[in-house]
Amino acid sequence: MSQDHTHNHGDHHQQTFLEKYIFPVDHKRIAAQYLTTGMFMGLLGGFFAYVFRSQQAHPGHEVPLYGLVNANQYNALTTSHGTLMIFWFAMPVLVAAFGNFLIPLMIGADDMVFPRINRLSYQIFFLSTVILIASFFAPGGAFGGGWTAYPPLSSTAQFSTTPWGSTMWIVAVGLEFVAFLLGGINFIVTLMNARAPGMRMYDIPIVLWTIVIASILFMASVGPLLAGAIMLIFDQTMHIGFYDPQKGGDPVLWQHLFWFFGHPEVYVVLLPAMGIVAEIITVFSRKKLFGYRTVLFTMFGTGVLSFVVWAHHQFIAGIDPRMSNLFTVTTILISIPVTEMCFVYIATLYKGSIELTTAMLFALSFLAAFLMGGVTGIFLGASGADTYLHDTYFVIAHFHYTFVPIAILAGLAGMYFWYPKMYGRMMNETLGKIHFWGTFIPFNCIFIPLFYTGAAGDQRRVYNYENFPHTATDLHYLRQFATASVIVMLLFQIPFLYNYFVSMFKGKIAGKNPWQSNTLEWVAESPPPHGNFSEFPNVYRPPYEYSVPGRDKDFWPQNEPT
Amino acid sequence: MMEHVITEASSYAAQIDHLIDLIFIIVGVWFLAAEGLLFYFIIHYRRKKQPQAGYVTGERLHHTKWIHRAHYGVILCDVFILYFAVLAWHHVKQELPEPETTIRIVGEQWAWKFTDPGLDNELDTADDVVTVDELHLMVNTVYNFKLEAKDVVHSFSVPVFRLKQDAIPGRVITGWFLPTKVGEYDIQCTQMCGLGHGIMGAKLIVETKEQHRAWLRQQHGGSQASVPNTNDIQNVSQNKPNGLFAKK
Amino acid sequence: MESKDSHNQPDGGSHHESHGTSHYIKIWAILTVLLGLSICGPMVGIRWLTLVTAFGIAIVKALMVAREFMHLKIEKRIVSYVLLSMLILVSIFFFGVAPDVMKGEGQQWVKKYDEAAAEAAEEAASEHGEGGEAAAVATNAEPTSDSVAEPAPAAQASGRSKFSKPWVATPELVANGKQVFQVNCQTCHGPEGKGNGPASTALNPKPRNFTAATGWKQGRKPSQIFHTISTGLGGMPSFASLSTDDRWSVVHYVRTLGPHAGEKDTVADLKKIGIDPSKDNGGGSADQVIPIDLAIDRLALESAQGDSPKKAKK
Amino acid sequence: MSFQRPMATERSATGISTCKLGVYWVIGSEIVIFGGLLAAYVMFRLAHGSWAHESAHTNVVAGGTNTLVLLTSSLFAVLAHQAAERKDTESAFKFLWCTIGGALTFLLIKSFEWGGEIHHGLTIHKSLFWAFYYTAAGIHAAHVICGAIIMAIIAADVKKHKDLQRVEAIGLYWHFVDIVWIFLFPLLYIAK
Repeated sequence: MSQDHTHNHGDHHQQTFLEKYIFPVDHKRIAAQYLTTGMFMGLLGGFFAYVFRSQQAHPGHEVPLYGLVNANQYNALTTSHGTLMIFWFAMPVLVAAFGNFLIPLMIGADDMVFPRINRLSYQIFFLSTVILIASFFAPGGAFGGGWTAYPPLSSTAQFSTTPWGSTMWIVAVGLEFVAFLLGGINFIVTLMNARAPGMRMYDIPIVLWTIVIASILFMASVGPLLAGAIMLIFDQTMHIGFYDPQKGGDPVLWQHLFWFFGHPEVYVVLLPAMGIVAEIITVFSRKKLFGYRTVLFTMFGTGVLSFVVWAHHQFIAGIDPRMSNLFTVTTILISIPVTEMCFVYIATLYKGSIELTTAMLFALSFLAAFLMGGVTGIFLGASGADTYLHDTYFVIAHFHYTFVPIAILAGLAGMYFWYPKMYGRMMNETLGKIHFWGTFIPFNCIFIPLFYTGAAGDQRRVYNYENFPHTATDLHYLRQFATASVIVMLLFQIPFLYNYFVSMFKGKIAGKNPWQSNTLEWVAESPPPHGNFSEFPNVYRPPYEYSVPGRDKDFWPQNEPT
Repeated sequence: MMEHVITEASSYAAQIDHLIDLIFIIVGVWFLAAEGLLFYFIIHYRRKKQPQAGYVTGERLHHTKWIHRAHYGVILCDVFILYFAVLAWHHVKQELPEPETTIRIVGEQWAWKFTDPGLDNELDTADDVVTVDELHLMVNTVYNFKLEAKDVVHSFSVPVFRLKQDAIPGRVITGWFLPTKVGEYDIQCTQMCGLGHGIMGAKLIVETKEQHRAWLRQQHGGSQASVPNTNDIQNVSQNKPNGLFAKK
Repeated sequence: MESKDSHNQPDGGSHHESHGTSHYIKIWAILTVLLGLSICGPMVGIRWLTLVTAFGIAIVKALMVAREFMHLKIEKRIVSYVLLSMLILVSIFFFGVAPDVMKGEGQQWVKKYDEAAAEAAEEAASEHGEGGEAAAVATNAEPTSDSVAEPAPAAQASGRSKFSKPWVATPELVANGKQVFQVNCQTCHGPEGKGNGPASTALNPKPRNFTAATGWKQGRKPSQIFHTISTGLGGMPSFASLSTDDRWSVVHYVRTLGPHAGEKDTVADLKKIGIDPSKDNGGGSADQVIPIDLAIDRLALESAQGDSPKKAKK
Repeated sequence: MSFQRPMATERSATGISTCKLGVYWVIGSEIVIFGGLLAAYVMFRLAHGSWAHESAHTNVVAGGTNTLVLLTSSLFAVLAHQAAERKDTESAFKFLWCTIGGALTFLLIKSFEWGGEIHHGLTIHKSLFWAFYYTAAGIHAAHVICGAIIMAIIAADVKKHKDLQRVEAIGLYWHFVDIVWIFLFPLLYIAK
């Protein structure tokens, strides 16, 4: 559909600045665009976190760099923090940026199969970003109804007091979905069709599998929510009442529409992170991935299961209690494939020769932290325990122990690992290690206390606990400690940004394959030119053939003829 | 353990706490085991000690059997947890005990309105006592509550009861609790409900039957405002433009 | 995903040669006949037959189009699997959601505005010509707050008020006002209206202190306060959703909190907010039995205006 | 700006041409979008008996004619595809425009239909049934419009003997739009 114009493969190198950087069709440029936008939005989301955490630690005080936070702004900030971090940080970085950058390189192709659909997808995404940020300056302020946007609060201006904000929010989210639908179709078709000669199913690096499975999950789950978003917009603008009980609608419908998408969404971001980690731990422990097929099938299993667990977000949200029993069973069952994945990754280290580079540190810290997120999920998946823990800070801590490893730890691991390929230069390891410890330790300091305050009864989205004198008042120092840790964690991102931007020009030259890795992207120049490969590689073996006995080198690139 | 974190003030609080403790122990063991193994490998197989890595495909049975065994353990624990989870759920949410008293709880932006059946112990009679943001309960009495929301979704949460239930506009949700400890506690709204969500708390006062009766009498003696006549019920129930179209 | 790798572009499906134009036209003819059947189906008037002709035939037609026109029957199987799994997902969604959305009641929950109730209200309304009256009657007949569809608001919000002259303070109004105040106002303005409610800590500008005589931006005459409540001011949203009576009640209650008795309305003041004091109900009620859409537009407008001055992040 | 199609687009590891595969995935995602909407509609429909009376006011004749129009246009689409495979661009071009004609007729009839209904006060505000009626049919109509536009572009290319494989691609999309209507018709019109 996207292709017309000529068929001739002339040289790709006369492009104006505009074509190269502003409206590129080259997958690497688009990846860079997604990465930059995603990192910016991530920092913005981090700033929001700092603001509302400060308000909570010292209610009613001026927040440095922001000022006084009133209830409406607090809600807007928490809501935007959630929305930004998931839809504008985790997805662009993990799925879009790494997907765009890695897929064509790792399958030995010169670009995505639909380059201009790819470009369109970023442009729509950018538009959605602009709308979301603009909503902060709209009359009434940004939407503050929680990132789940339950109606009637989200559907009725007079309840939410943000007539513009809520509509702009849902429009932005809708556009973002469309952008990732286009991107996803591109990823899937590219991996299915454009693989290098000789690359069979089991020769595809895990990270590509995960990104494509994630895209399929996203595509399959987002449809109902898109329809629901249209209905919500109609409710907001024309007062139709799809979600209004007095007009025969039903608020619970939205909750189902949202979570039918919302739960697979968790795996949409989890799987790429898992894939990135798989690449890194195999390279830096010089080991074959433990049971490639097992990993692959567990990932499919997780994907399929993730479609039948959504209502565990609604146990106490007014759904029929009998359904809860069904969904609690499926939810607990999902622990099986997930533990499988963790075990397999740990087993991959067995008999390895582990080199603790920054990338490896981040990858391993992902495993360590994600285990925590996984096990605490059992508390919330078990309906009986959820009756108490639901919507407390225990939940917050739980899903931050999944999302922070996913989006931040794994994301950074990927950046450190592929940076040489992206920019042709190495990052500074010392700064990297400082950045790692300065990120990982504060992260735990933020959320372990919150598990405790949550268990003690702190509920979410409260801007001032002085109104709940009997709720964990004696634990207020923990809330303050968590806030302090947030600030530390944010400050430790400065060395990273310095490292990231300075190394582009000052870092030492990387060469084609600095990590001695097997996969095809390391065959290309770094950074790869437009068109990626001087001659297109053929594939002769699976991607993780490290330390094969009887070879002098401990790695064996996929494209090396036997 | 949970009871040291927060008071148990209802009949089923203990059951839920035990469930949480149980899960805590089970997953705690697994968690420590997994982390222990992870760190053992990281330290034991680091480059210095292990310059040359082994070649393990992980496709062979004598390797995979370890993961399989671990899995049988996981599945066993899952079943165990599920059993107690569903048990607790069924007790708290599914089977209603015969109520001694039934109260109505209405959430609206941003206050809780409680209707106590009053001395005749029947709702919607002249002697109902309507209170705002203050719930008086008799200790050791089986309560049913009819939970409603007037405008947006709220969530009625009493941490010390381990009770939490969303109030959905257009639905009447019935639940129960049995207060076991006299005292003053917090009632929270745990579902985002707009500007005032952060202050939508209420005071829960669990008192002896005598104190409660005394309080009811004093209410009748007291302010006219809290004695609802049917008109007042209508008035405060007119919080939606959509009310316009109930009839079409 | 197929693991075979052929690298020549498959020649635009030469495998379609089997179908001539005639074949497609035949399919089309069959589809048209089926369409005719499905339209005639309901005319027989048997419910189950209608369902069969409507949906059974729809499925058959869809399958034919998919197989013959989209060539799914000769396409690689994976495509059919993909499309099929999407359909399965939709059905999973349906069966997961139906127990809550489709049913009128379930274990320990019941919908207030289910079909039966609504129809009952319709009956009541159609019997008495006046919607509002009828509704009011219905509600009085059954005063529980989970009564049918609460039609009373229709009466109230469309200006049909219980009180003949709500802008004139009466003890009844004040008492009612106190309760409405407790529910809607005191979280910000505080129990005694000192502007020190729990919410006030984080509000900026601070809520009005009703006990003081100064600082009333839009004045403290009844009409002026009524206007402020209806349209909102600064950080305060519009409370137009409250019935006119409730808003007036709050006005009178608020005025009892401080030294405001001196501030009286002139006829002009009342006219300014569209009330003609010479008539009962401010002449409102008669022409205020307005069409639904008009009313809703007005409410939307009011609340929008009320919210607009709210301050967002700088 | 000049655009060279990457070599990746020419590869076909699955044996399905890239452009067709893309369209199939688009259709896949569309299925879930319409599926979610219609699932919601069916739930409400079964919950509200009164909607039967509402749907009695829909214009079955217009709906039926539209179904026929779409079926016919689908026929033209597949004929265009057949012609494109014969590299017979003339008739492919002709058939594509017949399909677009079908789309326009469909939209024309629908606008008359809606005009009449709105004139009789059956607006989107009348009740939730009509809300769904306009939403579902509206989204479908949007798809018809997009399809027609894309088809016009492709027809222009076909005239220039360019990218004949896309005739089949747009045809697939068109058949899907047709199938959606095949289900909308009984759901909104004839199921009383």
